[in-house]
Amino acid sequence: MPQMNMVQAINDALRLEMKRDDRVVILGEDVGKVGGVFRVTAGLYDEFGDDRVIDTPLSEGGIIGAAIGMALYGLVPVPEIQFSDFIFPAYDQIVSELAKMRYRSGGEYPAKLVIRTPVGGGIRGGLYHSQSPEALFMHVAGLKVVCPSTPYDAKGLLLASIRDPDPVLFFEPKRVYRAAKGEVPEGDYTVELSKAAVVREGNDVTILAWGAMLYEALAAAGEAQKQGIECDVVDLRTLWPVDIDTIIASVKKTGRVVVVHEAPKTCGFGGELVALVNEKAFLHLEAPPMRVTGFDTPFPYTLEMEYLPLAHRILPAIVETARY
Amino acid sequence: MPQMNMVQAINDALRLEMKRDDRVVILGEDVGKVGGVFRVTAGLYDEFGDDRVIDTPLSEGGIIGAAIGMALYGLVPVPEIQFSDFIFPAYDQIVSELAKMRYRSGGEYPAKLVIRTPVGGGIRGGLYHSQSPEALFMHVAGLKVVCPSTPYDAKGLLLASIRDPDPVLFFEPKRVYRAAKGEVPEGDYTVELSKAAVVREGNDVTILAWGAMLYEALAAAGEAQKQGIECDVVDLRTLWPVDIDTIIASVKKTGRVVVVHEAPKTCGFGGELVALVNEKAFLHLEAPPMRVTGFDTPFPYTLEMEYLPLAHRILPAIVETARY
Amino acid sequence: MAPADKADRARGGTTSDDLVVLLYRQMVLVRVVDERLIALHREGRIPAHTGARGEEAAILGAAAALRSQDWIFPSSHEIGAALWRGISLQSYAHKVLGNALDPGKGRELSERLGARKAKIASPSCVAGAHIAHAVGFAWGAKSRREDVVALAYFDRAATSGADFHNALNFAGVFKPPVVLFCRTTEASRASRETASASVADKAIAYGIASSSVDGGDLVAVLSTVRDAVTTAASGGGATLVEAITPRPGGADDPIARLRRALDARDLWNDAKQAELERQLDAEVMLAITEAERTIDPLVATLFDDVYAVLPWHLREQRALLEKE
Amino acid sequence: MAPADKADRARGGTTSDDLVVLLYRQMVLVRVVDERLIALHREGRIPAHTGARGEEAAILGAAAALRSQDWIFPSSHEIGAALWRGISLQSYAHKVLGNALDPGKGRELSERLGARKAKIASPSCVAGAHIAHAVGFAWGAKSRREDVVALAYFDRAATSGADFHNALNFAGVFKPPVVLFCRTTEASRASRETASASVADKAIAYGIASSSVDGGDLVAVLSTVRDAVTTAASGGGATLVEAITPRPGGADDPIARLRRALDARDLWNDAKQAELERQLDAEVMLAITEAERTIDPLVATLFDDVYAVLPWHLREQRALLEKE
Ligand SMILES: Cc1ncc(C[n+]2csc(CCOP(=O)(O)OP(=O)(O)O)c2C)c(N)n1
Ligand SMILES: Cc1ncc(C[n+]2csc(CCOP(=O)(O)OP(=O)(O)O)c2C)c(N)n1
Ligand SMILES: [Mg+2]
Ligand SMILES: [Mg+2]
Repeated sequence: MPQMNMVQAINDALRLEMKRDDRVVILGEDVGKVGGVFRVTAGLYDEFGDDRVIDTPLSEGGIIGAAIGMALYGLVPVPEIQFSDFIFPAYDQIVSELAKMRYRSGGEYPAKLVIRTPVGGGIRGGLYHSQSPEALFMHVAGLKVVCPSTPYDAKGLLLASIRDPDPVLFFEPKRVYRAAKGEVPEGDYTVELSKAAVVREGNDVTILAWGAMLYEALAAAGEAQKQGIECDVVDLRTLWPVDIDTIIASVKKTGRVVVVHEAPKTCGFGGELVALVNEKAFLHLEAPPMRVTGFDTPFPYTLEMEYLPLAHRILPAIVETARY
Repeated sequence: MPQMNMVQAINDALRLEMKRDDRVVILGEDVGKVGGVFRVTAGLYDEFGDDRVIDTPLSEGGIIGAAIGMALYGLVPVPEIQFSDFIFPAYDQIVSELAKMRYRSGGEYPAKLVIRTPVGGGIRGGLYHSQSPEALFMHVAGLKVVCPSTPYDAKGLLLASIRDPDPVLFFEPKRVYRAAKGEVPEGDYTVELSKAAVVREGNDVTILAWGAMLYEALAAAGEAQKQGIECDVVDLRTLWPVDIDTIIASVKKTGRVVVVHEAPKTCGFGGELVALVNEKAFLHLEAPPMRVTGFDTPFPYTLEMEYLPLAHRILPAIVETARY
Repeated sequence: MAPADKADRARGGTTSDDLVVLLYRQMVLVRVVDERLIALHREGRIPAHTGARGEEAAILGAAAALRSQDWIFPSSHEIGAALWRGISLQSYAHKVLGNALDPGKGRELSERLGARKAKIASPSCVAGAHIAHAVGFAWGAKSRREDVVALAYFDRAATSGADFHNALNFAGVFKPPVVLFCRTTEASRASRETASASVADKAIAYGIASSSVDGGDLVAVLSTVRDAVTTAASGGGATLVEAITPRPGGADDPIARLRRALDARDLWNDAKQAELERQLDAEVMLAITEAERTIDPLVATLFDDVYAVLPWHLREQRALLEKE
Repeated sequence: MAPADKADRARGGTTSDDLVVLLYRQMVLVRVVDERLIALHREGRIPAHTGARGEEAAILGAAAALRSQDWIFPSSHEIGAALWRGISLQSYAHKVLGNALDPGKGRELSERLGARKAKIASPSCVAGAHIAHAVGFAWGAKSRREDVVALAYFDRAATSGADFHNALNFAGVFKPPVVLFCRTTEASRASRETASASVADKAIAYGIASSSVDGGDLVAVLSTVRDAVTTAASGGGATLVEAITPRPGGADDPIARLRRALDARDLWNDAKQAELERQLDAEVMLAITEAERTIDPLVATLFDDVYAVLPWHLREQRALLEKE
C-alpha cells in the first residue's frame, strides 16, 4: 500500500470520485490552476478541466450559494473554503439554505454537497487562519460534520461523505496535513460516517478527541501510562451525528472522561459531550468529565502554542480525573 | 409605577438613553417611519429625527458593518435585526469583526454596539421567524448575550447593555413581547449584567431558564409543587458571561438540575450549563442534569407547539429528576 | 392539464389571442385568490396573506415566457406562477392551512410554495438567498450541456443583499443560462434601498445584459422575458430584467388594463368576467373549506427530512415526544 | 515628525517638489522594507511577508491626499501608509515579530497594522470586511457634523464580497464622506473576479461617483484622491477610485518612473539614491534585530482585550494556564 500524507489522501479521494461520478465538481478560490493553497486539489484542473474544477471569485457566499443551485440541478459539488475562518460570509447560505432545504420543502429538495475546509491552529496563522468552528455547524439541524485525523480516514471519510445523501462539513486538520502519514489503499473504499475509532485501549480514563488534537491526546495517554493510568482514546472521526454507542461503552468501562478540542470551551462540542455522557452514563461516572480546550479568546498569533490544548495540558486533566 | 409590556419597556429604555446620550443611534429595516414590525421603536423617528433613527436597505450585513464603523467613530449604535433568523447575513461581521476588534487591535479599538433582535417561536412564524440562535454567539469569544423575560428586566438590562463597554447581543423573546406585563419604573435604572434572578425558591430541583421559556418553567414548577416537588427557578437574564455563582449555589442546594431552552438541543447552551455544573458541583449532583429543549430539527410551522419545550414537557423532567 | 401546457400547445413562440386570454384568466384567478385569502385571514380562518396585487402581469408574463423544461426560483407571493404551472388550487389550499395534505408537510409559511413536479424550487424567507441558487442551477445545466433556463423572481429590496451581489457576479463570470427577474413595485421605488438610477443599471457592475419593462403590461413582460430566455438558451448568459409594477386598483392596474384591451377586441366582456369571478371564488372557497377539514400533520413527521435517514438522536427525540 | 505632518506643512493643497521628493523617499522606504523582509523570511528569521511592490505610488499617493483629520481603513500590505502617518520602523518591526513591544500585542499577522495615534483603523484578514467600517465611520462623522473623511484601501478581489456590496450600497444611500480606493494590480485583471469592464464601473450600481487613475503615477493618484476627498468633505458623498497598478520591476515600475522624472528635473540622482538605500536598509536591519531581541508577549496577556474587564471564566482559564 502506498504511503500518503493527508493532502495526498484527500487529493486521491477527489480524483477517484471525480472519475467514478461525473456529477462531482469542485469549486473555490484558487482550487483550479493553482491547485489550492494547500495543494489539496493539485492536478485535478488539468485532469478534469475547468468545467469540473472551477476557480471562483473571492466570495464564499457565492461559492456555497451557487453550489446549492448546482446540487439542486443534480450535480454533487464539493466546494472548498480556503480557510474555515472565511466560511462565515457563507454562513447564512449554509445554515438557512443548505441545512434546511430538505426539511422546508417537505423532502422534495435535498441539497447535497460536501464543503471541504481546513481547520485548526498551530501554523502561525493568527486569528483568521486557525479557527475550529465545528460547534457553530453542529448546533444547526440538518448538517453532518466530519473531521479525520489520519490519511486513511481522510480518504475513506471523504468518499463516504460525498456518497452520503446529506450535506457534510468536512473539516481538515491543516496542522497535520503533511505531518500525518500512513498507508492508504489505492482505489475505492469508504469509512462509514458516525463510527468512531478506539485508537488506544485502556480501562481508566476515556479521552474523546479528533483531528489534530488526537495526536496530543495520544501523546498525553502515553505519558499517563508511565504514571500507571491506562487511557481509552476515542477518535470521533464523525462529529455529528456522533457515534454515541462507542462513547458510552467506553465511559461505562472507565467511568472517567476527558474531552479535548481546539475550539473555545464555551458552547463547544465538549459541553455537548459532557451532557450526553451525563444523560446516558450518569451512574457510571466516578469523576466529573473534564474539558481541555482552546480558551475563550480569539485565536492568538504569537501565543498560539499556549492557546492550543496540547499534550502537556491534557496530561494533568487525565491524572486529575483518574485520581479523583 | 406604570404598567408596561415588554415592547413598551424597551421603547422606554431606548427613548431614555437617546435623550441622555446623543451618541446613541438606531438603525435597521423599517425601524424609522414604520417604528419597527413589532413597534419597538415607535415614535423615536419623530422624536429624534432620521439622523438617529435610520431606515436602512434590506441588508443585515450592511447594517452591522456600518454600525461597527459608526462605533469606531464614537457613536453607540443600537442596530435592530428584524428577526434573529435574519441575523446570519451579518454573522461574519459579528463574529469576525465585532467580536474580535478589541482583541486583534491590542485593545486600541473596542467596537461597542448593542444588537437588538426578537427571538423565539410560538407566533406561527415558521422556520425563519422563530429561531433562538444564542449558542451561535456564545461560542464566539468577545460577545455578551442577554435575554430578558420581564418588562422590568428588559428596560434595565437594555440600559445596562448600552452602557456596557462590550458588544452585546440583546435577544428579545417576541412571544411575550405583549403578554409579559409588569410595573416598570419611569426614568433611569439598570439591571446589572451577569446577574441571574432566582424567581421562585425551592430545595428540590433547580430549573435554569430564560426569555419566554421562563414562564413555562414557572408553570411547570407550579405543577410540580402539587406533586410535592419544590423548584428553584433561576432566570439567567444574561446568558453570557452567565452568573455562575447563583447557578452553582442553587445546584449545591438541590443537587438536581433541569435546563430549559427553545433552541435545538445539540451544542445548545444547555450542554454548556450541564458541563459547568459537572465541573463545579459534581459531588452535589444526585441525578443527571436534564435538558428540555427544542428538537434537533428546523423550527416547524404547523407543529410549533409540539416543538417548543412547554410546561407539559418540562414537568416530567422535573419529576424524573426529583425521583431519580 | 396545467395552463402552461395548454399555452405551450397554443403558442409556438407567438403571442396568440388564446394565450393572452388564458393568461388574463390566470391573472384574475390570482387576484381572486389574494382577495379571498386576505378576507379569510381577517376572519381569523387562515394565517396572514400578503398576495401580489398589481404584480400579476409581471409574475404571469415571466412564467409564461419560460419553456416547459425551464425552472422557476420563486421568492414569495409568486403563487400565480405555481398555479400556471399546474399546481391545483386544492393543493395550494392545503399549504395555506399547513395541514397533513400540504405537500410541504406544514413546514413553511403559506406563500412560500415550491413544487418539484412544476419545476419550482423551494423558496426561502431570507430575501434574495435563492438568486444564487438559480445561478448555480443554470450553471449546472450549462455544464451538463442541457437546454434548461432558470428564472429567479425577486424584488427591489432583495438587490441590497449579499446573495444578489454574489449571484450576479457569478452570473457575469460564468455565463449560466439564467434570467434574473426583478419585480420593482412603484411603491418600493420611494424606499431607500439604493441610489442607483434603476435596478436594471446594476447589471453594468457585473458585465451582464439587462432590460427594463413595464410590469403592468402582460404582453410586454412576456416578450421581454422571452428574449432573455432566448439569449440564455443560446449561450448568451444572464439577463437582469426589471419589471416596474403599478399600484393595484388604479387606472394602471394590470388586470384592468389588459381587460380594456381584450374588451376592445371583443375577446372579453362583463358577462364572462362575472361568470369567471363567480366560478373562481367558489373554487377557492371549496378548496379552503376542504383544507380546513383536513387534520394537521402527524406529530412524528416533525422529525422527517432533517436528514435522509433518521439518526439516533432524532429517533430518541421522536420517541420522547410520542411518549408524552 | 511624521512625514505626513511635514508634508502637511509643505503643502497647502498643492503638489510641491518638496512633497513629491518626500513621497519618493517614502516609496523607496517601503520598497526597501518589502525586499528586506522577504529576504529575512527566506532566512527563516521572520514570518512570511507579501509586501506591496508596484503599489507604492497608489498607496502613498492616496495616503498623502488625506488631511490630518482623515482616517485610513487599510486592508493589508498598506504599511507604507502607516509609515507615512508616523508609525516608526521600530514599532513596525516589533509587530513583524509579534513580540511584547508590538502595540498589537502579538495578536495579528505582521502585515495587518492598525494604529489609533496614526488614525489607521484595525485591518481584518477577511477580504473587504473593513470597507463597510469605513462607510459607517464616515457616516458617523457626517451625523456629528464633523469634517472627517475616511478612506478604505482594498483590492479587486475584495469587490466580489458581500461587504463591498453593502458598503457601496449604504454609501450611495447615505452619502457619507468616504473614499473607496481600489488597488487593481495589472496581474489581477486577468483573474476571474468579475465580468464588469472595470471596478470603477461598479459605482453605477450604487449611484456613486467614480474615477480611474494610473496607479503607477504618484502625482496622478494624489490629485485624483484629493478631488475625491474634496467631494467627500463638501457633502458630495462617496467616490470609488480605481488605481490600476503596474507590475513591479519593469519599465512601468512606479518608483523607477518617478525616479526618472525627478532625475530629469535634477531633484534626485544616483548618489542620493545609493545613500538613501544604504541608510534605510541599515535602519530596517537595526529595527528587526532589536525586535528579535525582544521577548514574546507574556502568557497572561492572552486573555486581555477579549472584554474590557476579565470575566470569571477568563480569570479561571488564565489561572489554569499560569498554573501549568
Ligand atoms: C434577509 C432578510 N431580512 C429581512 C427580512 C424581512 N423582510 C421581509 S419583507 C421585508 C421588507 C422588504 O420587502 P418589500 O419587497 O419592499 O415589500 P413587499 O413587496 O414584500 O411587501 C423585510 C425586511 C427578510 N425576509 N430577509
Ligand atoms: C473572505 C476571504 N476569503 C478568503 C481569503 C483568503 N485570501 C487572501 S488573498 C486571496 C486571493 C486574492 O488576493 P489578491 O488581492 O488577488 O492577491 P494579493 O493582491 O493579495 O496578492 C484570498 C483568497 C480572505 N482573506 N478573505
Ligand atoms: Mg416586495
Ligand atoms: Mg491584492
